[in-house]
Amino acid sequence: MEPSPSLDWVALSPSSLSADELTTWATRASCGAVVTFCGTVRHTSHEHDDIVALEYETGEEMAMGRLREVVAEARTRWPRLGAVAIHHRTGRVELRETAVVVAVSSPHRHEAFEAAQFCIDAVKDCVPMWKRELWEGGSAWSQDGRDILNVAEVPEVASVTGVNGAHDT
Amino acid sequence: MEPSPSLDWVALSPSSLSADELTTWATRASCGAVVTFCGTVRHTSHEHDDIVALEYETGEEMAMGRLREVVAEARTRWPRLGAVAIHHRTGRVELRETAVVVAVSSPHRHEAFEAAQFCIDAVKDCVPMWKRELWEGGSAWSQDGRDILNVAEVPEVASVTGVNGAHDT
Amino acid sequence: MARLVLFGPAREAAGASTGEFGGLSIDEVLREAVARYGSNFADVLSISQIWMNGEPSRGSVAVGPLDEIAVLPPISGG
Amino acid sequence: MARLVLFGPAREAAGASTGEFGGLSIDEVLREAVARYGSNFADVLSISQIWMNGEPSRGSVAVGPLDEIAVLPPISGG
Repeated sequence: MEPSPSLDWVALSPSSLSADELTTWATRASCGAVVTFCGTVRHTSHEHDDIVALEYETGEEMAMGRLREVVAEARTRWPRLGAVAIHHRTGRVELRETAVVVAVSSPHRHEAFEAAQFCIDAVKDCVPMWKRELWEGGSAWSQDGRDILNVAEVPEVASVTGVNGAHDT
Repeated sequence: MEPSPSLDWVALSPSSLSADELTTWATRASCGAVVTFCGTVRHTSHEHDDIVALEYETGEEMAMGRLREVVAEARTRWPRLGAVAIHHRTGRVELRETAVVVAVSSPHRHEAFEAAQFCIDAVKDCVPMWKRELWEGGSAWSQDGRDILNVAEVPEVASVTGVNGAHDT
Repeated sequence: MARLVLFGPAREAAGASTGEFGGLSIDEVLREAVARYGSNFADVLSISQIWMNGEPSRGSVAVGPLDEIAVLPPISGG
Repeated sequence: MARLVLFGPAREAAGASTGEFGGLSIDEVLREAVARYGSNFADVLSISQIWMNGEPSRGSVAVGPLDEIAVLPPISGG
Protein backbone atom coordinates (compact mmCIF):
# COMPACT_ATOMS: atom_id res chain seq x y z
CA MET A 1 0.00 0.00 0.00
CA GLU A 2 1.27 3.48 -0.88
CA PRO A 3 1.67 5.69 2.25
CA SER A 4 -0.66 8.68 2.23
CA PRO A 5 1.05 11.99 1.38
CA SER A 6 -1.52 13.86 3.51
CA LEU A 7 -2.06 13.77 7.28
CA ASP A 8 -4.93 11.27 6.97
CA TRP A 9 -4.62 7.65 5.90
CA VAL A 10 -7.53 5.21 5.94
CA ALA A 11 -7.51 1.84 4.24
CA LEU A 12 -9.14 -1.56 4.00
CA SER A 13 -6.70 -4.33 3.26
CA PRO A 14 -7.02 -8.03 2.43
CA SER A 15 -3.37 -8.61 3.47
CA SER A 16 -1.24 -8.11 6.60
CA LEU A 17 -1.33 -4.76 8.36
CA SER A 18 1.88 -3.18 9.62
CA ALA A 19 1.57 -1.27 12.89
CA ASP A 20 5.21 -0.33 12.39
CA GLU A 21 4.53 1.28 9.03
CA LEU A 22 1.67 3.35 10.45
CA THR A 23 3.65 4.38 13.53
CA THR A 24 6.60 5.48 11.42
CA TRP A 25 4.31 7.28 8.98
CA ALA A 26 2.58 9.13 11.84
CA THR A 27 5.83 10.34 13.44
CA ARG A 28 6.33 14.05 12.70
CA ALA A 29 8.86 16.65 13.83
CA SER A 30 5.97 18.77 15.15
CA CYS A 31 4.61 15.96 17.35
CA GLY A 32 6.05 14.57 20.56
CA ALA A 33 3.63 11.66 20.86
CA VAL A 34 2.46 8.77 18.71
CA VAL A 35 -0.19 6.40 20.06
CA THR A 36 -0.74 3.17 18.14
CA PHE A 37 -3.55 0.72 18.79
CA CYS A 38 -3.57 -2.82 17.38
CA GLY A 39 -6.68 -4.93 17.60
CA THR A 40 -5.38 -8.49 17.42
CA VAL A 41 -7.14 -11.83 17.08
CA ARG A 42 -7.34 -13.56 20.44
CA HIS A 43 -8.41 -17.10 21.19
CA THR A 44 -11.35 -16.09 23.38
CA SER A 45 -14.69 -14.56 22.39
CA HIS A 46 -18.00 -14.31 24.22
CA GLU A 47 -18.83 -17.82 23.06
CA HIS A 48 -15.56 -19.64 22.42
CA ASP A 49 -12.06 -20.04 23.80
CA ASP A 50 -10.49 -21.83 20.86
CA ILE A 51 -10.73 -19.22 18.11
CA VAL A 52 -8.18 -19.83 15.34
CA ALA A 53 -9.11 -16.98 12.99
CA LEU A 54 -11.64 -14.25 12.26
CA GLU A 55 -13.18 -13.44 8.91
CA TYR A 56 -14.26 -9.87 8.18
CA GLU A 57 -16.86 -8.90 5.61
CA THR A 58 -17.64 -5.31 4.67
CA GLY A 59 -19.13 -3.04 2.08
CA GLU A 60 -16.01 -1.30 0.87
CA GLU A 61 -17.47 2.06 -0.15
CA MET A 62 -19.62 2.42 2.95
CA ALA A 63 -16.76 1.39 5.21
CA MET A 64 -14.24 3.75 3.59
CA GLY A 65 -16.75 6.59 3.86
CA ARG A 66 -17.24 5.91 7.54
CA LEU A 67 -13.48 5.60 8.20
CA ARG A 68 -13.00 9.05 6.62
CA GLU A 69 -15.80 10.42 8.79
CA VAL A 70 -14.14 8.97 11.90
CA VAL A 71 -10.87 10.75 11.12
CA ALA A 72 -12.70 14.01 10.33
CA GLU A 73 -14.60 13.83 13.63
CA ALA A 74 -11.36 13.16 15.54
CA ARG A 75 -9.84 16.28 13.98
CA THR A 76 -12.90 18.32 14.95
CA ARG A 77 -12.70 17.13 18.55
CA TRP A 78 -8.88 17.38 18.83
CA PRO A 79 -7.87 20.14 16.41
CA ARG A 80 -4.15 19.90 17.15
CA LEU A 81 -3.70 16.30 16.00
CA GLY A 82 -0.81 15.58 13.66
CA ALA A 83 -1.27 12.48 11.52
CA VAL A 84 -4.19 10.03 11.86
CA ALA A 85 -4.29 6.57 10.27
CA ILE A 86 -6.86 3.78 10.49
CA HIS A 87 -6.37 0.51 8.60
CA HIS A 88 -8.75 -2.43 8.85
CA ARG A 89 -8.27 -5.95 7.51
CA THR A 90 -10.86 -7.70 5.39
CA GLY A 91 -11.18 -11.44 4.86
CA ARG A 92 -9.50 -14.05 7.02
CA VAL A 93 -7.20 -12.93 9.87
CA GLU A 94 -5.29 -15.57 11.85
CA LEU A 95 -4.81 -15.83 15.61
CA ARG A 96 -2.44 -13.11 16.92
CA GLU A 97 -2.59 -11.21 13.62
CA THR A 98 -3.69 -7.59 13.58
CA ALA A 99 -7.26 -6.94 12.42
CA VAL A 100 -7.17 -3.16 12.85
CA VAL A 101 -4.50 -0.52 13.46
CA VAL A 102 -4.99 3.08 14.57
CA ALA A 103 -2.02 5.48 14.76
CA VAL A 104 -2.35 9.08 15.94
CA SER A 105 0.35 11.68 16.51
CA SER A 106 0.01 15.00 18.31
CA PRO A 107 2.22 17.62 19.93
CA HIS A 108 1.23 16.43 23.42
CA ARG A 109 0.43 12.91 24.50
CA HIS A 110 -2.96 13.16 26.14
CA GLU A 111 -4.76 14.22 22.99
CA ALA A 112 -3.07 11.41 21.05
CA PHE A 113 -4.34 8.88 23.61
CA GLU A 114 -7.83 10.35 23.62
CA ALA A 115 -8.08 10.57 19.85
CA ALA A 116 -6.68 7.06 19.27
CA GLN A 117 -9.19 5.63 21.71
CA PHE A 118 -11.99 7.59 20.07
CA CYS A 119 -10.94 6.29 16.66
CA ILE A 120 -11.05 2.63 17.63
CA ASP A 121 -14.30 3.12 19.60
CA ALA A 122 -15.79 4.80 16.53
CA VAL A 123 -14.57 2.05 14.20
CA LYS A 124 -16.38 -0.48 16.35
CA ASP A 125 -19.54 1.60 16.70
CA CYS A 126 -19.87 3.15 13.24
CA VAL A 127 -18.11 1.23 10.47
CA PRO A 128 -20.18 -1.41 8.61
CA MET A 129 -18.14 -4.57 9.21
CA TRP A 130 -19.14 -8.10 10.15
CA LYS A 131 -16.97 -10.65 11.87
CA ARG A 132 -17.20 -14.42 11.65
CA GLU A 133 -15.45 -16.44 14.35
CA LEU A 134 -13.66 -19.60 13.21
CA TRP A 135 -12.66 -22.39 15.57
CA GLU A 136 -11.56 -25.97 14.99
CA GLY A 137 -14.53 -27.60 13.31
CA GLY A 138 -16.94 -24.69 13.09
CA SER A 139 -17.67 -21.02 12.58
CA ALA A 140 -20.40 -18.49 13.36
CA TRP A 141 -21.09 -14.79 13.16
CA SER A 142 -19.82 -12.89 16.18
CA GLN A 143 -22.42 -12.51 18.90
CA ASP A 144 -21.17 -9.11 20.03
CA GLY A 145 -22.88 -7.14 17.28
CA ARG A 146 -23.66 -3.47 17.98
CA ASP A 147 -26.23 -1.15 16.51
CA ILE A 148 -24.58 1.22 14.08
CA LEU A 149 -24.06 4.72 15.50
CA ASN A 150 -23.40 7.94 13.69
CA VAL A 151 -19.84 9.10 14.20
CA ALA A 152 -20.93 12.21 16.12
CA GLU A 153 -22.71 9.97 18.66
CA VAL A 154 -19.55 8.17 19.81
CA PRO A 155 -18.66 9.35 23.32
CA GLU A 156 -15.09 10.39 24.02
CA VAL A 157 -13.02 9.31 26.95
CA ALA A 158 -12.82 11.69 29.85
CA SER A 159 -9.92 14.10 29.80
CA VAL A 160 -7.12 13.72 32.27
CA THR A 161 -6.14 16.08 35.01
CA GLY A 162 -2.63 14.99 35.90
CA VAL A 163 -0.87 16.09 39.09
CA ASN A 164 1.76 17.69 36.93
CA GLY A 165 3.23 17.28 33.50
CA ALA A 166 -0.18 16.94 31.86
CA HIS A 167 0.81 19.39 29.17
CA ASP A 168 4.24 18.34 28.09
CA THR A 169 4.94 15.67 25.46
CA MET B 1 18.56 -6.30 23.32
CA GLU B 2 17.25 -9.76 24.25
CA PRO B 3 13.42 -9.81 24.47
CA SER B 4 12.14 -10.55 27.96
CA PRO B 5 10.82 -14.11 28.43
CA SER B 6 8.40 -12.85 31.11
CA LEU B 7 5.39 -10.55 30.75
CA ASP B 8 7.40 -7.50 31.90
CA TRP B 9 10.19 -5.84 29.99
CA VAL B 10 11.87 -2.63 31.13
CA ALA B 11 15.10 -1.29 29.70
CA LEU B 12 17.35 1.73 29.34
CA SER B 13 19.13 1.86 26.02
CA PRO B 14 21.84 4.06 24.53
CA SER B 15 20.81 3.02 21.00
CA SER B 16 17.64 3.16 18.86
CA LEU B 17 14.38 1.91 20.32
CA SER B 18 12.04 -0.21 18.22
CA ALA B 19 8.33 0.38 18.81
CA ASP B 20 7.74 -2.46 16.39
CA GLU B 21 9.75 -4.91 18.47
CA LEU B 22 7.85 -4.00 21.63
CA THR B 23 4.45 -4.15 19.91
CA THR B 24 5.21 -7.57 18.44
CA TRP B 25 6.58 -8.80 21.75
CA ALA B 26 3.45 -7.60 23.61
CA THR B 27 1.03 -9.33 21.22
CA ARG B 28 -0.43 -12.44 22.87
CA ALA B 29 -3.12 -14.93 21.90
CA SER B 30 -4.96 -14.11 25.14
CA CYS B 31 -5.07 -10.38 24.37
CA GLY B 32 -7.20 -8.55 21.79
CA ALA B 33 -5.55 -5.15 22.24
CA VAL B 34 -2.05 -3.72 22.14
CA VAL B 35 -1.52 -0.02 22.83
CA THR B 36 1.89 1.42 22.01
CA PHE B 37 3.05 4.90 22.93
CA CYS B 38 6.13 6.51 21.39
CA GLY B 39 7.53 9.71 22.85
CA THR B 40 9.41 11.27 19.96
CA VAL B 41 11.75 14.25 19.75
CA ARG B 42 9.91 17.25 18.34
CA HIS B 43 11.34 20.56 17.26
CA THR B 44 9.39 22.62 19.78
CA SER B 45 9.87 22.90 23.53
CA HIS B 46 8.67 25.46 26.06
CA GLU B 47 11.64 27.64 25.14
CA HIS B 48 12.70 26.75 21.60
CA ASP B 49 11.29 25.84 18.22
CA ASP B 50 14.49 24.66 16.58
CA ILE B 51 15.38 21.62 18.69
CA VAL B 52 17.68 19.22 16.81
CA ALA B 53 18.19 16.61 19.53
CA LEU B 54 17.69 15.79 23.19
CA GLU B 55 20.24 14.34 25.56
CA TYR B 56 19.05 12.17 28.45
CA GLU B 57 21.03 11.59 31.63
CA THR B 58 20.00 9.15 34.33
CA GLY B 59 21.15 7.08 37.26
CA GLU B 60 20.78 3.62 35.80
CA GLU B 61 19.99 1.64 38.95
CA MET B 62 17.53 4.18 40.32
CA ALA B 63 15.81 4.50 36.96
CA MET B 64 15.54 0.75 36.41
CA GLY B 65 14.13 0.34 39.93
CA ARG B 66 11.51 2.97 39.24
CA LEU B 67 10.61 1.49 35.84
CA ARG B 68 10.00 -1.87 37.52
CA GLU B 69 7.84 -0.14 40.14
CA VAL B 70 5.80 1.54 37.40
CA VAL B 71 5.05 -1.81 35.75
CA ALA B 72 4.19 -3.40 39.11
CA GLU B 73 1.81 -0.53 39.95
CA ALA B 74 0.14 -0.84 36.54
CA ARG B 75 -0.46 -4.55 37.21
CA THR B 76 -1.94 -3.75 40.61
CA ARG B 77 -4.33 -1.20 39.12
CA TRP B 78 -5.22 -3.27 36.02
CA PRO B 79 -4.82 -6.90 37.09
CA ARG B 80 -5.82 -8.37 33.73
CA LEU B 81 -3.00 -6.82 31.71
CA GLY B 82 -1.07 -9.12 29.41
CA ALA B 83 2.45 -7.91 28.60
CA VAL B 84 3.90 -4.55 29.68
CA ALA B 85 7.09 -3.02 28.29
CA ILE B 86 8.76 0.33 28.93
CA HIS B 87 12.03 1.25 27.20
CA HIS B 88 13.74 4.62 27.60
CA ARG B 89 16.68 6.00 25.64
CA THR B 90 19.74 7.45 27.30
CA GLY B 91 22.25 9.82 25.74
CA ARG B 92 21.62 11.78 22.56
CA VAL B 93 18.34 11.28 20.66
CA GLU B 94 17.86 13.02 17.31
CA LEU B 95 14.80 14.90 16.03
CA ARG B 96 11.91 12.49 15.21
CA GLU B 97 13.67 9.60 16.98
CA THR B 98 11.89 7.77 19.77
CA ALA B 99 13.00 8.65 23.32
CA VAL B 100 10.59 6.33 25.11
CA VAL B 101 8.28 3.46 24.15
CA VAL B 102 5.49 1.92 26.19
CA ALA B 103 3.63 -1.18 24.94
CA VAL B 104 0.75 -2.77 26.86
CA SER B 105 -1.50 -5.66 25.85
CA SER B 106 -4.73 -6.76 27.49
CA PRO B 107 -7.80 -8.86 26.70
CA HIS B 108 -9.92 -5.71 26.21
CA ARG B 109 -8.82 -2.40 24.84
CA HIS B 110 -9.83 0.13 27.46
CA GLU B 111 -7.54 -1.26 30.13
CA ALA B 112 -4.64 -1.28 27.65
CA PHE B 113 -5.25 2.40 26.88
CA GLU B 114 -5.57 3.31 30.54
CA ALA B 115 -2.50 1.34 31.61
CA ALA B 116 -0.33 2.62 28.75
CA GLN B 117 -1.25 6.18 29.60
CA PHE B 118 -0.57 5.53 33.26
CA CYS B 119 2.85 4.06 32.40
CA ILE B 120 4.01 7.07 30.40
CA ASP B 121 2.56 9.51 32.96
CA ALA B 122 4.42 7.60 35.68
CA VAL B 123 7.68 7.56 33.70
CA LYS B 124 7.50 11.33 33.46
CA ASP B 125 6.51 11.83 37.09
CA CYS B 126 8.60 9.19 38.85
CA VAL B 127 11.71 8.08 36.96
CA PRO B 128 14.97 9.97 37.66
CA MET B 129 15.89 11.27 34.22
CA TRP B 130 17.14 14.65 33.03
CA LYS B 131 16.78 16.07 29.56
CA ARG B 132 19.03 18.57 27.83
CA GLU B 133 17.64 20.37 24.80
CA LEU B 134 20.05 20.92 21.90
CA TRP B 135 19.47 23.45 19.15
CA GLU B 136 21.73 24.93 16.48
CA GLY B 137 24.42 26.73 18.45
CA GLY B 138 23.37 25.97 21.99
CA SER B 139 21.91 23.70 24.62
CA ALA B 140 20.27 23.88 28.04
CA TRP B 141 18.53 21.71 30.58
CA SER B 142 14.82 21.33 29.90
CA GLN B 143 12.71 23.89 31.73
CA ASP B 144 9.77 21.53 32.23
CA GLY B 145 11.22 19.72 35.20
CA ARG B 146 8.77 18.08 37.61
CA ASP B 147 9.06 17.15 41.25
CA ILE B 148 9.59 13.42 41.60
CA LEU B 149 6.46 11.58 42.70
CA ASN B 150 6.14 8.14 44.21
CA VAL B 151 4.59 5.72 41.73
CA ALA B 152 1.48 5.25 43.87
CA GLU B 153 0.81 9.01 43.69
CA VAL B 154 0.39 9.09 39.91
CA PRO B 155 -3.27 9.66 39.05
CA GLU B 156 -4.91 7.39 36.52
CA VAL B 157 -7.07 8.51 33.65
CA ALA B 158 -10.79 8.30 34.14
CA SER B 159 -12.44 5.12 32.96
CA VAL B 160 -14.68 5.17 29.95
CA THR B 161 -18.36 4.48 29.80
CA GLY B 162 -18.98 3.84 26.14
CA VAL B 163 -22.47 3.80 24.64
CA ASN B 164 -21.89 0.20 23.69
CA GLY B 165 -19.01 -2.08 22.92
CA ALA B 166 -17.01 -0.86 25.91
CA HIS B 167 -16.24 -4.42 26.93
CA ASP B 168 -15.22 -6.14 23.76
CA THR B 169 -11.72 -6.09 22.32
CA MET C 1 -35.99 -2.21 -10.09
CA ALA C 2 -34.09 -1.12 -6.96
CA ARG C 3 -31.05 -3.08 -5.98
CA LEU C 4 -30.85 -4.68 -2.52
CA VAL C 5 -27.41 -5.42 -1.03
CA LEU C 6 -27.06 -7.79 1.92
CA PHE C 7 -24.16 -8.08 4.32
CA GLY C 8 -22.89 -10.56 6.90
CA PRO C 9 -25.67 -12.42 8.71
CA ALA C 10 -28.31 -10.85 6.41
CA ARG C 11 -26.49 -12.16 3.33
CA GLU C 12 -26.19 -15.58 4.90
CA ALA C 13 -29.86 -15.72 5.98
CA ALA C 14 -31.01 -14.67 2.51
CA GLY C 15 -28.58 -16.96 0.70
CA ALA C 16 -27.80 -14.07 -1.65
CA SER C 17 -25.64 -10.97 -1.52
CA THR C 18 -27.74 -8.89 -3.92
CA GLY C 19 -31.25 -8.92 -5.37
CA GLU C 20 -33.43 -6.78 -7.65
CA PHE C 21 -36.90 -5.72 -6.48
CA GLY C 22 -39.69 -3.68 -8.01
CA GLY C 23 -41.07 -1.96 -4.88
CA LEU C 24 -41.51 1.82 -4.99
CA SER C 25 -40.45 2.51 -1.38
CA ILE C 26 -37.84 0.99 0.90
CA ASP C 27 -40.61 -0.70 2.90
CA GLU C 28 -42.08 -2.26 -0.25
CA VAL C 29 -38.68 -3.53 -1.38
CA LEU C 30 -38.08 -5.09 2.03
CA ARG C 31 -41.52 -6.74 2.06
CA GLU C 32 -40.75 -8.33 -1.27
CA ALA C 33 -37.34 -9.42 0.02
CA VAL C 34 -38.92 -11.13 3.05
CA ALA C 35 -41.36 -12.91 0.71
CA ARG C 36 -38.45 -14.13 -1.42
CA TYR C 37 -35.87 -14.95 1.31
CA GLY C 38 -38.08 -16.24 4.15
CA SER C 39 -38.30 -16.00 7.94
CA ASN C 40 -34.60 -16.32 8.83
CA PHE C 41 -33.97 -13.27 6.72
CA ALA C 42 -36.95 -11.51 8.34
CA ASP C 43 -35.42 -12.16 11.76
CA VAL C 44 -32.09 -10.59 10.79
CA LEU C 45 -33.87 -7.74 9.02
CA SER C 46 -35.78 -6.92 12.21
CA ILE C 47 -32.51 -6.01 14.00
CA SER C 48 -30.79 -4.42 10.99
CA GLN C 49 -30.32 -0.83 9.86
CA ILE C 50 -31.29 0.18 6.35
CA TRP C 51 -29.05 2.51 4.33
CA MET C 52 -29.77 3.86 0.88
CA ASN C 53 -26.93 4.91 -1.43
CA GLY C 54 -24.41 4.77 1.42
CA GLU C 55 -26.40 6.74 4.02
CA PRO C 56 -28.86 5.78 6.79
CA SER C 57 -32.44 5.95 5.50
CA ARG C 58 -36.03 5.05 6.49
CA GLY C 59 -38.84 2.82 5.23
CA SER C 60 -41.12 5.41 3.68
CA VAL C 61 -38.46 6.80 1.34
CA ALA C 62 -39.23 6.32 -2.36
CA VAL C 63 -36.81 4.25 -4.41
CA GLY C 64 -35.98 4.32 -8.10
CA PRO C 65 -34.10 1.99 -10.42
CA LEU C 66 -30.67 3.53 -9.65
CA ASP C 67 -31.03 3.28 -5.88
CA GLU C 68 -29.10 0.79 -3.80
CA ILE C 69 -30.64 -0.33 -0.51
CA ALA C 70 -28.30 -1.97 1.99
CA VAL C 71 -29.34 -4.23 4.90
CA LEU C 72 -26.82 -3.80 7.73
CA PRO C 73 -27.11 -6.18 10.70
CA PRO C 74 -25.48 -5.20 14.00
CA ILE C 75 -21.77 -4.61 13.30
CA SER C 76 -18.72 -6.28 14.82
CA GLY C 77 -15.65 -4.65 13.32
CA GLY C 78 -12.35 -3.92 15.01
CA MET D 1 33.05 9.31 54.13
CA ALA D 2 29.60 9.18 52.51
CA ARG D 3 29.44 9.36 48.75
CA LEU D 4 27.43 12.11 47.06
CA VAL D 5 26.13 11.52 43.51
CA LEU D 6 24.92 14.42 41.40
CA PHE D 7 22.67 14.30 38.36
CA GLY D 8 21.68 16.60 35.52
CA PRO D 9 21.56 20.27 36.50
CA ALA D 10 22.99 19.45 39.95
CA ARG D 11 26.00 17.75 38.38
CA GLU D 12 26.50 20.67 36.05
CA ALA D 13 26.18 23.30 38.80
CA ALA D 14 28.68 21.42 40.99
CA GLY D 15 31.09 20.71 38.16
CA ALA D 16 31.35 17.14 39.47
CA SER D 17 29.28 13.99 39.27
CA THR D 18 30.44 12.50 42.57
CA GLY D 19 32.13 13.64 45.77
CA GLU D 20 33.16 12.23 49.14
CA PHE D 21 32.07 14.01 52.35
CA GLY D 22 32.63 13.37 56.05
CA GLY D 23 29.27 14.60 57.44
CA LEU D 24 27.39 12.27 59.78
CA SER D 25 23.89 13.11 58.54
CA ILE D 26 22.46 13.89 55.13
CA ASP D 27 22.08 17.54 56.14
CA GLU D 28 25.75 17.74 57.19
CA VAL D 29 26.92 16.18 53.95
CA LEU D 30 24.83 18.62 51.93
CA ARG D 31 26.14 21.59 53.93
CA GLU D 32 29.69 20.52 53.14
CA ALA D 33 28.74 20.07 49.50
CA VAL D 34 27.37 23.62 49.30
CA ALA D 35 30.59 24.91 50.86
CA ARG D 36 32.63 23.04 48.26
CA TYR D 37 30.47 23.63 45.14
CA GLY D 38 29.09 27.12 45.73
CA SER D 39 25.87 29.05 45.28
CA ASN D 40 24.79 27.74 41.86
CA PHE D 41 24.80 24.28 43.34
CA ALA D 42 22.92 25.55 46.40
CA ASP D 43 20.22 26.93 44.10
CA VAL D 44 19.72 23.60 42.35
CA LEU D 45 19.89 21.74 45.67
CA SER D 46 17.06 23.89 47.04
CA ILE D 47 14.65 22.46 44.44
CA SER D 48 16.05 18.91 44.43
CA GLN D 49 14.99 15.70 46.14
CA ILE D 50 17.50 13.71 48.15
CA TRP D 51 17.59 9.93 47.91
CA MET D 52 19.84 7.62 49.91
CA ASN D 53 20.80 4.20 48.54
CA GLY D 54 18.18 4.40 45.83
CA GLU D 55 15.22 5.52 47.96
CA PRO D 56 13.78 8.94 48.95
CA SER D 57 15.24 10.08 52.27
CA ARG D 58 15.39 13.13 54.57
CA GLY D 59 18.01 15.47 56.02
CA SER D 60 18.18 14.18 59.57
CA VAL D 61 19.03 10.61 58.55
CA ALA D 62 22.48 9.42 59.70
CA VAL D 63 24.97 8.41 57.02
CA GLY D 64 27.88 5.99 57.11
CA PRO D 65 30.81 5.35 54.80
CA LEU D 66 28.88 2.88 52.60
CA ASP D 67 25.92 5.18 52.02
CA GLU D 68 25.29 6.88 48.71
CA ILE D 69 23.38 10.15 48.74
CA ALA D 70 21.87 11.28 45.44
CA VAL D 71 20.82 14.83 44.55
CA LEU D 72 17.88 14.66 42.12
CA PRO D 73 16.76 17.96 40.53
CA PRO D 74 13.24 18.12 39.02
CA ILE D 75 13.01 15.39 36.40
CA SER D 76 12.24 15.65 32.70
CA GLY D 77 12.17 12.13 31.30
CA GLY D 78 9.91 10.74 28.61
